[in-house]
Amino acid sequence: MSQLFDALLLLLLISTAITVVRATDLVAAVVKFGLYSLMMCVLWQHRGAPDVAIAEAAVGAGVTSVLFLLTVARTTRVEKP
Amino acid sequence: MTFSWSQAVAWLPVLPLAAAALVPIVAQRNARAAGGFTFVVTLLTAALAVALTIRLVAEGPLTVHLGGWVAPYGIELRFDRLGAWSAPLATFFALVVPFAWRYLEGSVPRERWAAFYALMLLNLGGLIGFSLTVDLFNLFLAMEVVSISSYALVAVAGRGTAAWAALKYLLLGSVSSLLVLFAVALLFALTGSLNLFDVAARLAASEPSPAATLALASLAVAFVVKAALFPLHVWLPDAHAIAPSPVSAVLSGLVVKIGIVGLVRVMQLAGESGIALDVFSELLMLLGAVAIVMGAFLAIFQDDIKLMLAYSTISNIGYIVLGLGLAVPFAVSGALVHVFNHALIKVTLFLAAGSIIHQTGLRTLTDLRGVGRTLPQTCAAMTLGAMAIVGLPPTAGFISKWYIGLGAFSAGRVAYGFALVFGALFVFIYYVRMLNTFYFQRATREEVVAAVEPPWSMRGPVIALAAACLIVGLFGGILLAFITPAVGELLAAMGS
Amino acid sequence: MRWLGLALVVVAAATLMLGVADLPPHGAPDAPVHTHVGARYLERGVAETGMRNLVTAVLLVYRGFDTFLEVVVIFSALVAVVALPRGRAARPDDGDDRPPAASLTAEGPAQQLVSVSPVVAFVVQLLGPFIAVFALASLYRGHVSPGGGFQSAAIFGALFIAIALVQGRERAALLVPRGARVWLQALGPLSFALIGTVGWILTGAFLGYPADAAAYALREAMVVAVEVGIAVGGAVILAQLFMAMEG
Amino acid sequence: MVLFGVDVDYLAFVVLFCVGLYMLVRKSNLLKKLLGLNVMETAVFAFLVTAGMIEGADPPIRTAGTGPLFANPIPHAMVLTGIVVAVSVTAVALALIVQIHAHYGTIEVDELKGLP
Repeated sequence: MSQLFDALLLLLLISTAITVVRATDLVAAVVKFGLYSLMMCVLWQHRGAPDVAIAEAAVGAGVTSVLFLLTVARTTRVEKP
Repeated sequence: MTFSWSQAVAWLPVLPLAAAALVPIVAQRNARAAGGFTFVVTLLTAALAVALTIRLVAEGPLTVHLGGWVAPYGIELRFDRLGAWSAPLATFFALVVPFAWRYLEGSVPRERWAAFYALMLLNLGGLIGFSLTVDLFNLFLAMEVVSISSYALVAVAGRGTAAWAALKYLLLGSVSSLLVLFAVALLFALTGSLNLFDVAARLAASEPSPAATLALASLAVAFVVKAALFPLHVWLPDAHAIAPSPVSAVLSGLVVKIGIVGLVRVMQLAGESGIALDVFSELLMLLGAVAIVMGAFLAIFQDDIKLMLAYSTISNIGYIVLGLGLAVPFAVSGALVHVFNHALIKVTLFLAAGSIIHQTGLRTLTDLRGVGRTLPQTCAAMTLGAMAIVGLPPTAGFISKWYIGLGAFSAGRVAYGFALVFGALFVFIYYVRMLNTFYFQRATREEVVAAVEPPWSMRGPVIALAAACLIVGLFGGILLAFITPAVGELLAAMGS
Repeated sequence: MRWLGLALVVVAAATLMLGVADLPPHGAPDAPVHTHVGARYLERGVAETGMRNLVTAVLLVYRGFDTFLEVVVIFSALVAVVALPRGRAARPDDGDDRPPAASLTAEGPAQQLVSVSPVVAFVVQLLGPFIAVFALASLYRGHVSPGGGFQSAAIFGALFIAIALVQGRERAALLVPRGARVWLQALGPLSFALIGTVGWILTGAFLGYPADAAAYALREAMVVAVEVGIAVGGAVILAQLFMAMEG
Repeated sequence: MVLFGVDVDYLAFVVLFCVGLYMLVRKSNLLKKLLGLNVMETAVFAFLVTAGMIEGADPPIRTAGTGPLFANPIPHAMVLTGIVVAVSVTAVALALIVQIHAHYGTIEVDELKGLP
């Protein structure tokens, strides 16, 4: 069960990372990156690293994403193909 | 509490780093005071480093186990003959900071001075920490302190072009940092330890594994990027030419050397753990030789004097990497002495060039014709620096290049020996061209004719450094004698 | 050029696979990674440091110098961001027809990139105090449960950003008094340097903590000082990073 | 779990790292490049955390009712530190990107290359 959960989580992580690559709307890309970070934090919680999970949830998913969004707001929202 | 010199080693990086946090507080009252404060801190750091070097010569290496936890259970800093590099580091900063006082007035808005000085101190502290620590994760963190402050220093003078140069530097630099982190993680996963010598001993005791080789290779690649070895030099010319001159001096003379210090650490790791990196060091030598010639060749075509100096750095990094790769006593000693000599010469040249740019507002050779007559002292310093970087006998650059060349021929690598000679020829050409325009051509710009010598806070450091280029050249044997025991240890570990 | 990039990725993937294939499978308790330094920390850490959370023990006691450099790194990031000129002010009006920059916070100019729905605003206001308490608890209980100075800083920083998004940056800025900022942002490096020196005087080793039972309270006080330095310093730096980037 | 002779976790790490690397080298948009860098960093962190875990072990917090196996605390401390370093570099890079956009009006490398 635990192994299945792990494998599923890893698959989800990889597919989310790929959607970040494919998103041309930068806001969407950043939000998906935040999602990716949050899933990473679930994985780490599951791997016996609650300290790291807290920090990743607050910094990786929270602060980093907001800083990215601020930059998108001040630059451009669309990635040119 | 009993005072011990080895505990004082811990203060060497901590002093500038903690002082950096105080700079914005000092600057709140008076931006100019921040400059004075920074100068005092660099001076104190330099004094401490010199005192430690004297103890080192008298009593042997000083080691501090931070928090009292003996390695591998804690972090260890070593002030040995390689760590003594922190003494010249701090001294150069103590010369660059007063130069910056007046230089900033024209080029950096006043409200950013505090940040500039804080970044300088952070850079110094990071560089010192990097050269002292033998803990791999600590090495990574010290490198990040240096990197972040360097990225910001490139962009500190404003302009979007500077930001773009800084971002190119940042992207490549971050990949290199990430490679270091990955290599450290891999080595940790293999051995369960982070202390460099403990890791090496445990690798030596276990089965040889491709993972360990991969870790060492990615460390080497990462440091080669930081050292800007050809063809991974692309970030360097823009960043070093666009930054304000005191920053260019620090970046070109001192910061690229973390790549070299890092490569020495990789050699230590490889030597002590018995992992052979033969193919890799062959590649390094080849790239070093190519860098010598290409760097010097490209420098010939530069009209911008700072860009020319930046390409010359690429060429000189080639000398050092080639010397390390040859792995024979002459060449390695020459390379390590050249780390110091090139730092001295490049700081001299960039500060002298900065003075010229600051006084005339011009930066291309075409515009600067005849500047030798209006700024005689600064241009004399520039001439001395140019002689030294060509490697003319009584100056600082001679002995180190001579030893690297000797090493190449004694190792039977005649082709590399000739690469050195060719490189020297190109270098000679572009500095002769520079001196020719400075002294023997008629001034075409009014700014050049009207220029006056810079204020003493700028002229003093330049003249002192130029004098040092000559003095170090005359007593170059002392440096060689100082570094030889360290080279012996390094090569003994590598079994050659 | 494009093929070069793709080739790089392929080569990197192949090399990484080769290296990683050689590692022992993860999770085995007798792998070298678990039997050396980490094992000693787990075995003696509680007795040597007085902390039950060994991650905090490693961060503060065994590898305190790493954490010092860590707070220096985030301090340098703040100094670096402050050192760069504001993008918006760099070209006030030189006739370019780009739309005015969007903003994330409530009273930002013109267009808003993400509008904050009243429900979200309400939830942030409702949960704010609880998040603050959680951050405090993670600081105060950091040595016995997950958490510690840095996590607390991160939570406080995130909370600050949430408040700024909902209530506007002016009101959030009141949380970090302007006059105190230069002092607060320096707290991380300074508390380390200070406590490190105190440790040097008491134990003879820089960043050392007195280990004997008699000095228990003293050690506790030193640890709290460093933790508070990291938490307050880190949170103020994160908040300022946000404000600097926000414009 | 082992797949193609490689531990599945490490395999996932390699894939994530390469997805990030792909984004870094192939995307022209600076923000995308930076996102790629962050994905790579997270992948390395995941590798560290995984290397530090023990099957069926508790988090390295020795309170009553835990044990006897605990995860290795050192990688956790390293990753915590690494997360801070990553956000610091990201913040500096974003500030630079804002400045680049203010000066050149674009954040696409392909377009920046042609500009002075």
